[in-house]
This record gives sequence, structure tokens and C-alpha cells, in this order.
Amino acid sequence: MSILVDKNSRIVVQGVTGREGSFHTKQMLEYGTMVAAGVTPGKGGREVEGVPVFNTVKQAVEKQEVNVSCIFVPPPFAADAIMDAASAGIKVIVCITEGIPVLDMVKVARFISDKDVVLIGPNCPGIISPGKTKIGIMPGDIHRQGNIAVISRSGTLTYEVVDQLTRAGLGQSTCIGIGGDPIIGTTFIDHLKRFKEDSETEGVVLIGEIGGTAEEEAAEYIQKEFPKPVVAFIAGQTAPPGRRMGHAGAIISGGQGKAEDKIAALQKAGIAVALNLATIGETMLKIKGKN
Amino acid sequence: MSILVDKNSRIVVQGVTGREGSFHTKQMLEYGTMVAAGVTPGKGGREVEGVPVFNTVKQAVEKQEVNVSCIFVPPPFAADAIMDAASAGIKVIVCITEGIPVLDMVKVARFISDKDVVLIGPNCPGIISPGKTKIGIMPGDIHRQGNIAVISRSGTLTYEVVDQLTRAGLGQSTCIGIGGDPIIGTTFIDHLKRFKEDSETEGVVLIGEIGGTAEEEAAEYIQKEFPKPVVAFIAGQTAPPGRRMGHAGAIISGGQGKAEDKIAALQKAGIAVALNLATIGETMLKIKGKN
Amino acid sequence: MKLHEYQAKEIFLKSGLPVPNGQLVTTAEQATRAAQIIKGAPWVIKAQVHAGGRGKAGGVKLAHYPYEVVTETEALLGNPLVTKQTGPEGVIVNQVLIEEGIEIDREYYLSMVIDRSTANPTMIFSTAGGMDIEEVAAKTPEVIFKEHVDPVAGWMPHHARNLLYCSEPPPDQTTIAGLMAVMSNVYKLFMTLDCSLIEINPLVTTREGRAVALDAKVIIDSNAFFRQKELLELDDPREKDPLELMAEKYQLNYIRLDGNVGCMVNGAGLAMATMDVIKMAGAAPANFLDVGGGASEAMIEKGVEIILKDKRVKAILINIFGGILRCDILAKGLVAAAKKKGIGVPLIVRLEGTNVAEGREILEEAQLKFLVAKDMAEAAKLVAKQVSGAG
Amino acid sequence: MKLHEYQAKEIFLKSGLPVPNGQLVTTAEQATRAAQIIKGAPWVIKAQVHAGGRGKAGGVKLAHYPYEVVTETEALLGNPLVTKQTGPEGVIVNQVLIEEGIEIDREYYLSMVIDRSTANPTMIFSTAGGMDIEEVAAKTPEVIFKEHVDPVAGWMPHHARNLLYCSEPPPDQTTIAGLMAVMSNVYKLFMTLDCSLIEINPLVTTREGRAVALDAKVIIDSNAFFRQKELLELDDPREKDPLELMAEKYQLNYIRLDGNVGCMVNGAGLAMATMDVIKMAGAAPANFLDVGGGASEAMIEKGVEIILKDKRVKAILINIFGGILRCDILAKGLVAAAKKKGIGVPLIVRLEGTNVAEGREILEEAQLKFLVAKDMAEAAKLVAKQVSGAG
Repeated sequence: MSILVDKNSRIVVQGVTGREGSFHTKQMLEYGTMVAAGVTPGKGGREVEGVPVFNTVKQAVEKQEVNVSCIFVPPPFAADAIMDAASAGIKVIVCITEGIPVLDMVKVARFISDKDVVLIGPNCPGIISPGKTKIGIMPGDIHRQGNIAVISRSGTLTYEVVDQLTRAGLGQSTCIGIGGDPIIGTTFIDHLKRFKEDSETEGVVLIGEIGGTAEEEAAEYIQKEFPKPVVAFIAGQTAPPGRRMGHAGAIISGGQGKAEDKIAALQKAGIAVALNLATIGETMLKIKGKN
Repeated sequence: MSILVDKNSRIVVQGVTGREGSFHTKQMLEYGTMVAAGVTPGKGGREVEGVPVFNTVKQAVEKQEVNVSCIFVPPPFAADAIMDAASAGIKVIVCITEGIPVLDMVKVARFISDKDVVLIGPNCPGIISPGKTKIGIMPGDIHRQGNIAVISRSGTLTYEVVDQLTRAGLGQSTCIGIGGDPIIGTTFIDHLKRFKEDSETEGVVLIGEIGGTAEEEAAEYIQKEFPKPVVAFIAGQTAPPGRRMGHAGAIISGGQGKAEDKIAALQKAGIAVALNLATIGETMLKIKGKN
Repeated sequence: MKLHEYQAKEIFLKSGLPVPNGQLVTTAEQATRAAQIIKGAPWVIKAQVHAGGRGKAGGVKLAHYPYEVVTETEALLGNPLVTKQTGPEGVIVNQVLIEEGIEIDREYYLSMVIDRSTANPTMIFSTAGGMDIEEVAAKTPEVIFKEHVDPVAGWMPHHARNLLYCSEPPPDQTTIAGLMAVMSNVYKLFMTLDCSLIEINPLVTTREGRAVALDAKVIIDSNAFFRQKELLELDDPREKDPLELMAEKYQLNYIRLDGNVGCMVNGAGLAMATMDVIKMAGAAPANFLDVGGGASEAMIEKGVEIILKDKRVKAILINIFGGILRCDILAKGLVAAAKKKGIGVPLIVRLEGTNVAEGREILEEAQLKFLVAKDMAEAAKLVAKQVSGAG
Repeated sequence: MKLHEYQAKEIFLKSGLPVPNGQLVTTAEQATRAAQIIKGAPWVIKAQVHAGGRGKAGGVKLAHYPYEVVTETEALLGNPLVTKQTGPEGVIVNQVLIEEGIEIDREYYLSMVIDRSTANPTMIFSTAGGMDIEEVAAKTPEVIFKEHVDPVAGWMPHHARNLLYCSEPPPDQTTIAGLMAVMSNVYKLFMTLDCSLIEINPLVTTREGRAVALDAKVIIDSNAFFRQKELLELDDPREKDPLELMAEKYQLNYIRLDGNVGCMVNGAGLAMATMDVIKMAGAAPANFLDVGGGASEAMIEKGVEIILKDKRVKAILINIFGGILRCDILAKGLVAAAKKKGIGVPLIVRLEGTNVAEGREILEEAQLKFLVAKDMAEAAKLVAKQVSGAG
């Protein structure tokens, strides 16, 4: 089992005719992902990498029965693309786009709040269930099918960790990049709840970073309700306050979001925190052994 | 049992210092309703009919543990009053105000859509559970405690029907005026579902009128899922199309909302329709006997 | 409140919604000048009346020569226009809109309304433009498309795309861009002006991809006038029934109908139900009149006066279930009206509810001639008998 | 993007948000004139710099006589101001705002931010105005109040009432009306200008019930500049580090720090983690630099150039996990930079992921002097060793 997506997921790529959209459509197809449709308004009727292109998500849903969307639409149009997918009945929306204005995301979050929709991202690498499906931009070949889940606010940092896990002989059940923006569709807790029920997942690596309080909230949840081993890492221990560290969401402001507070909260909750990135794999091996 | 409100409901009257607000506060108190607080911004600290007045609903909730609101605030401020109550944690909001702009109600409806809140009205007489509590402007003395529920889009027409029921020896469990506006907080179906579960209710009188398709939808629901006897009446059989018959919602437009279509839908669903207002009481007696 | 086509188009123009060049005229001289200024032939001459069905009734003409513009305008101005929505007496045409003719490539129907069940502003779009949309809905519902708008985000491009890519082949990119702009503007207007309806039928596109609103129907939510004061000035009282206009002034909900039984009721639902029982008893109501819950003595008096101004009225039925409105107030107003001008037709009164005893007493003391009905059914029977005798 | 106080106040003024009368000056002559035009005494002289902590650092002065306005302005202009947010070298004051002094009755704190967990714009209000809000939050959280705003309806009067009636006794009705207007305007500005922060500290009220924004801090969401083009013009490059400014031009995410290890990484999270391991290995990063996924050869070259312009840099660590960014592109950029200007400091390279073999080959063929690290930990150790030797 995997969470949210699997072998049978039928993907629609929004922004499929763009540079990134077409490149990653190819990559996904090569990985074995069922990309069944693409959408670019005004370009319906074409094909990209053999995938039929539609003018609207609605048509893609009707004709190709897609149920997961992967969005590569540029920032000014990305909020519309998410709402479009949600209105058309897509159940899992993966938004790769970086740079969406935060007020657009305020509306998106409220728009989908009462819909049966899971939004992953934006500003994220996507979701992969190794050996089954890859929806996003992560390099597929570093992953191995296995029993460790990864939830992360960062992209390349996740690849680094996955690579380490794979080398340590720890395959992955599902890896999710939840995104580096201040407002994102799903939190650590949303996915922890799913991994709790996922029989394939035996441990979770949680990769946080400075900014916000998502890690503190996750710590509280894990302590109370999450029974599987968790290894956490927080990036940005040396980041100065008030500066945005690349990600729109990675900023210490108003006294909130410091790495030290996050690490303290996680440790207080009894979670193994790897202070050194290089030790995540071995830490997981160690605590898994103990369980 | 009654639905939504009962003896223990603690009422806050919003707009309590106004002419209608203070008059009906007195009427409600006389009926035995527990009016525990009033709200008028800027007039906190006063009393109306012995009821303490607060500046905000939030304060009324904190100090007086009110859980039902009755709104008499003028139309320009009524939408704000409803959202105020919903944000403050009020669970049942009865909005008497007539004349709220429909676009304000579009926002209100969406605002409360994901909250655990029941909005009755606006433009309605309120809700009464005879012998227990009266929240609204209906004349209390025509009601008798009993087993017939009334759901109505109209005010005085409801009084007419209740009076008839009482004279026919049919007391009422709960009577709800859902309101005469195009957008209202609750529909016939919302309350039918509650009456289905209400052991005290043995039959329902449903009073509809021209405009919209709420009666048609109710007919479908009743046919499929509602086991108790229902008598329906539709006002406006002689109303000309395109004219608004007093209520903002009572208008036949775009080929929709005709009384004849509603009556046909109800009859097709096997519901007893009283074509003559004067026969509602006897019709209920007749079908109740059969059940 | 309905706007005239020319008023709606002025608003459209200001908001960037393309309309044909046009000019409102009220005299033949103005029409002559308009034909010189506005590009033609052809020109379109359109009677400005609120009643629907204007086209089929001869209220819209095509002129191919400047002199035709003038003669067609003259033929309309000052004369009654009888449409399916007017009475047989029709409505007088006071104003005429003269417009350039537009070369049409495709015709669409576009409107925005409030969908009651979803509680959302909803855009309705159809490729069957220029036709009666109710007929289209009945015969070919598959060419009518709807988009509900969530107020959280308002009108978004994907709404427009869902509507515009519904036809195969879809319009070209230029046309789509034009239609998308129209849609987004319609939504913006709908929200900022508190509309209950905006209808453009037909919305046409030209071969160059331009979108133009050939017709424009706008209705404003009268509950919103407290924040739309400038729109109130667009109200045209000449389009209204004089009795309804008078009732409006006194905040009475009065609608003139075809029968001869005047009615006065408190509450809209009860007023409708009263009309229904009158009909069922074999008579016909002359009006709908809801005096409302907050009616004063003076309002009741005015109500009676308005009912009686309708010369067709042969009897009056008063049906009051006193709730907020007390029966004694009703009685006092009734007596005042009788004293001032007399009533002159049979009066049937049915009183119930708050202060009913006091109300009856006041009526009796005033020695007013009236029949008492114990319930609505009896009231209707009594009044029907009166008018059948009178008629 | 941060606005200057005077820029924010100009926007406030245009949107009906009351601010003190004031004038921006850049010379002593202008200050003399300003003291004549603006009502005083007293006057307030405020250095216009982006760095926070200005007040405590002597960047805000009170003048009681016109000559003081001039001398205080002169003392600020052209001189560095050292606050807790600047380096020890401080920032040069280029502009000074001269304002009328306001007689204060009560002081409040008001700000609007995005609350991440509720995903809503949120207003923060406190009766502890004029103080450091983080300190207030830590010591007396009970005087800080918040209202979350649902985007469905936006800012509503009840939000304002919940905040304003939180203190006992509440302000009088005139003051409440003034503060309610301020709140609703702040929300409107926040939404229309795509703000990440609006902060007014203090927001004061006068004895006559007038509300005035004594300070104004506005930050714009830089992701929204595609629709806020006019705001981009308010950017003041003089307030920025020249290297960061250069990086911005090439769309590189570069932040200057205090250490001596230059880093270049792809991905913000990995870049932060790289800084962290450098620190853990006993060295200190000279910068944060995320070249991003879409980096071109030219961008890599520019990145190296910017790192090297920082004279403190004693070694460079390059850490790339090739995903979208391919290792061969990185290598080519690196070689180009070396060829152009030489590198001159030890270079530690750790490459992994897409096209790693091609990347290494390019570096070796170029005969570039560099150390290879097999993973991040080793890379950090190597680089720490280099700088400890160098330092």
C-alpha cells in the first residue's frame, strides 16, 4: 500500500505544453506513471509525449478519467489551475509551481476547505511511491520501494535524505514534499495520520525547516497519537532571523519559527532528531531496530 | 423532544435595544424563553427588560453562556450580525431581519458552510417549540404543545395554519419559519431530516410558496426517505410570473417556481396537498388517522 | 428594479463591456442627428420599455436608410407597445435607442443570476444566442451551460474556459479572449451593483473576434439600495402602474392584478393564499397587497385608498392574522379611510390574532357597514357572492 | 520587499488612513523649509532606513525648536546608523522624515499578517502600543488580541468590535469609529497591495477621538510583483547589500552572512542544511546561495563571481544534488568562472544526482584544482580544515 496515490492513479498534467510540464511528463512516463491527459487552454487536440492535451481539466476528467493532477502552471495562473482541478473533481492535486502570491493561496485554501480534495504543495517536488508512481519532479532513480515514509518541506534536501536511506538499505513507502511556502495544502500532521493507517509504512522521516510552527504541531501530534518510529531533521539552525532563506516559508519572524525551538519541541516529544543531516539514515536504522 | 431548541436554550438577542428587539425580548420572556443576554455595540452595560446588554456576541457567550441567537439587526448590518454570532460559537442562529441584500447572503451562506451552525431565516418568524421556548416573533398563544411539526416559508400564513391545527386539536412539536428570501440558511429537507429523528413529531405540515425549487426537492426527499405523514400547501397558485409577491423569494422567473409544478411534484411523490388553505387541519387529521 | 437597455449599456460601456455605438432619442429631430453621427446602414431602432417580448411585438426595427431611422423612431415614440408581458392597453414608448448595426459572426446567450440551491452567483451561457432561453432550456437543454461561482475567489479564468470550450470547435483565441473579458466584467458588475440579473441576449462575436453585447438586461436587488443610491436615480416611474407607484411611496407591497376583488392582507404568504382562495371561490383578485407587520394606521388607510382607486374593484376582502400587526390598528385605519372618502363597495372583514376583540369593537362602534367572516374560506365565499351579484 | 516609513505613509494617506503631517527631506535646506510648513513644536525627526530597532539606536529625534529640526536632520543625514539589525558598520541614512508631533491620549499596536496555520489574514491588536510586540507577547500575552479574517466576506465590523471592546472601559464611540475605519482600511490595503505585513506601532488616539498612525511598516509579497508593478518602483536599492542586489539581478537566491566559507547549493532546504553542517564542522558560512532548479551555466558562473566578491571568503563549498539542475551544467558554469577570473581560494565540490559522471568529467578535463567530497559531512570537514588553515 501507499498513501494518496498508487499504480492506478491516472494523472493529468496542467501546463503540459510548457518547458517544465513537457519535460517532467516524459520523466514521469519513463518512471511508469500513468499520465493520461494534459491540459493547456487553447491547445486542446495536440499531444505531448503521446499524451492527449485538453483545453480544460473538466474535459480531461470526462474523457480520460484522470483523478490526480500535477500542476506546472506559472505563478500568476497557478491558483486558478488548482481551483480548476478541484472543481473538476480531481481528488489529489500536486502543485509544483513556486512563487504563487500568498493571498492567492489564502483563497485557494478556503476554496478547497470544504471539498474532498487533497492539495500537495505548492512549491514542492511532489509525491512518489517508489516502484508504483511518481508525480512530480524528484529524480526517480534514487528511490527504492520499502517501508520508510518521508515528509518534507524541502525538495533537494529530500533527495539527499532519500539517497541516504536507499544507501542504508531503507526503501521508501511514500515520499511527500509538502512544500516550502507559508500556506500549503497539507501539513505534516495530515500525512502522519495517513501513514499511521498505512500498513506498508514502518517509520517516518520528517524534514522540517525554519519558519512557522508546523514542526511543533507535528511533535505534539506524534507524542499523543503516532505509534511508529520518527526521525526528524530541521534545516536552518544557522539561519539569521528576518531573512527569507530561499523558500517563501523559511523565515524566522515575530519570534516564531526558530530551528532551536522546533528541535526542542521535537525532542521534548521524544522524537529522535538528527542534528547532522548525514546521520538521518543511521538514526532511523537505530531506532527501527529498537522498536 | 423538540428539534434545535428546547427549554434549556439560552438566547442572545442581537439588536436588543432597537424597537423590535426590545419588544420581542419582552414577548419571549413572557412566553418563558430564557433570554440571557442582549447585544448592541456601544450599549454594553445597560439592561433591556432585565436582560444584560453586551457590546459583542463573544462577550455574551463568555459571560452568559448563550447558545442560540435571535437577530433583529437592520438589513445593512444583519449579515455582519450573523457572521458575528457564528464566529462567537453560537450554534443556532435565528435571523428575523427582512431585506438583507442577496449578495450579503451569498457570503453568509459560504461563511457558515463549514461551521457547525444552523441558520434559520433570514426574513422569517423564527422557531417555536410550544410550551418550551419561543425564539422569534410568532404570537405564542395560538400554539399548543403536541406532535405536529410545521415548516414554512411564510410568517402569517404559518400562524393561520397553526391556529387551524390547534383548533383541530393538533398540537405542535416544533414550528419553524425557514424564511421568504431566495437564499436562506436551512431548507425544508434540513429540518425534515431532524423531524424524522424526533420521536415527538408524528406528522409534518409543509408550507411552501412560489419561487425556487425547494418544494420539489423536498418532495423527492420525502418520497425516498421520510416515513411520517406530510401535508403540504403551496401559496401563490394565482400569482402572475415575473412579479415578486412580497417576499424576495416569491417570484416565478425563468420558467421556474410555479405553484402548479410544485403541487404536481408533491402529489407525484404521494404527499397530501391541501389545495385550499382552510382544509390543512382536516387533511392532517385524515391522513394521520390512516397511518 | 429594472434598468432600461440604454441605461444598462451606459453602465456596460463604463465598465469596459463592449456595446454597439448608440444614442437615446426622444424626438424625431434627435433621431435625424443620431442617424448622421452613428455609423450605418443598417441602424437598429429599439423601443426602451421595461416589458419583455419587445422584439416580437414590433418594438425593434431595422433601418437601412437615414430617413427610415427617423420614420421608425416616429412610429414608436408616444405610441403604446403591446407585448406578451403588458396588458392589452400596452405601454407608451417614451424613449428610443438608435444603434449601429453589427455584422454578426456567432451569437451567444449569457446571463448571471443567483442560484438559490447553491446560494452562488451563477453564469449561464449558451450557444443558442438570440433565442428565448426558456424555450431553449425546454427543447435543447444540452446547449445550455452553467458555472457556479464561489464567492471566496470570485470569477476565475477556469469558469470562463469551462463555458467557452463547451462547443466544438471552440472559438479562435482572439474571440475567446474577448468573451473571457466580457464574462469577467459581467461578474464584476453583478457584484458591485448588487444585481439580481444581468442578461446579454444575444452576445455576438464578429469575424474579427470582437465580442459585443447587442442587448442588455439588468435588474438591481432593491434590498441593496441603501448602498446603491446612485442606481436609484435610474428608476423610471413612467414604466410603473400608477397605483403600484403610489403604494411604493407608502411602503406597501401592492401588485395590480386582473380581477375585481380588492384584498388587504398582512404577510406575503397569507396574501398569496388569500388570492388563491378567492380564485377557488370563483372570483378573481384585483390585487396583491401585503401591508406587512409594521403597518401603521396611516398605511392601512392609504392601502384602502389605493385599492379603491382601481375602478374595477367591486368588493374588498380584508384578511388579517394579527401578529406584530395588531387588529385594533387595522380597524382604526379602516375607519379612518371610510370616514374620509367612504368605501362604496361591499367590505368583508376577517380578523384574527393579537387584539382581535378591540379591533372588532372599533369597527362596530364606527358603524361601518361590513360583513364578518369567521375564517378565510367563508371570507372568500362571501366576497365571491358579492362580486357575482355585482358583476 | 520592505517599504520605507514615508512610502508606507504616503500610501496610507491616499487610502484614507490618517498619518501625521510630514515631509521627506534629504538636505538641511529642505529641513529648514519643512520646519516652517509643518505645525510644531514639537517635531519628530525620523531616519528612513529599512533596519529595525531605529528608535533605540538614535534614529528618531524630537525637536522643540525649528533650529533643532535642522541640526537633528543634519546629524542623521549621510551618517551611518547602527541598530541591532544592522552590522557594526551600520547603514547610511539617506533620507529623513520630519513630522508634526501628535498629542497622544492612548497608544495601541496594530498589525496584519498571514496566519500560517489558519491560512487567513489576521489582525493583531494590543493595548500595549509603542512597545516591542515580541516582548509584550512573551511577558503579557493577555493584552494581545487576534482576529482571523475569512476571505469569503473579508474584514467585517464584528472583527473590529471584538478587538476594540476587549479593553475595559472601551474607548468612546468617536474613537471606536476612527479605529474601526483604520482597521478596515488596513485590511483593504493588505489585500489590494499583496502585503505580507502591515504594522502600525504605535497607532495612537487623541483626546478628540482622532486615530493616527505614528509609525508605518509595510512589507510587500515579492511573489506578487507581476500584478503590483507600481510598487516595485518603491524599492530602494541603497538599503541592500550590493552583493545581494547583484544576485537579485541574476535571479539567484543569495544572502550574505558573517562567516568565511562561500557556499553554492541547489535547493533552499539543502542550502540551509549545508550552512548547518559547515557550522557543525567548526567553520562559518559566508553566505546562503540557492541557485535553484532552473539554473543555467551563466547563472552558476555569476554565482561564483558573487561569492568571490566577498573578500572574507577563504574557501568555497559547492554542494549539488542534481535533480532538475544537471551536474554537467554546474560543472560548465564553474569552469567558465574559473577561466574568466580564476578562483583563488580552495574549492570543495560535492556532486550527486543527475549527470554526475558527466559533471565530474568536465571538471577534471578543465584541470580545475578542487577537492572532491563523497558526501556533505566530508565536504564540510574538508572546507573547515581549509579555512582553519587559512584563517
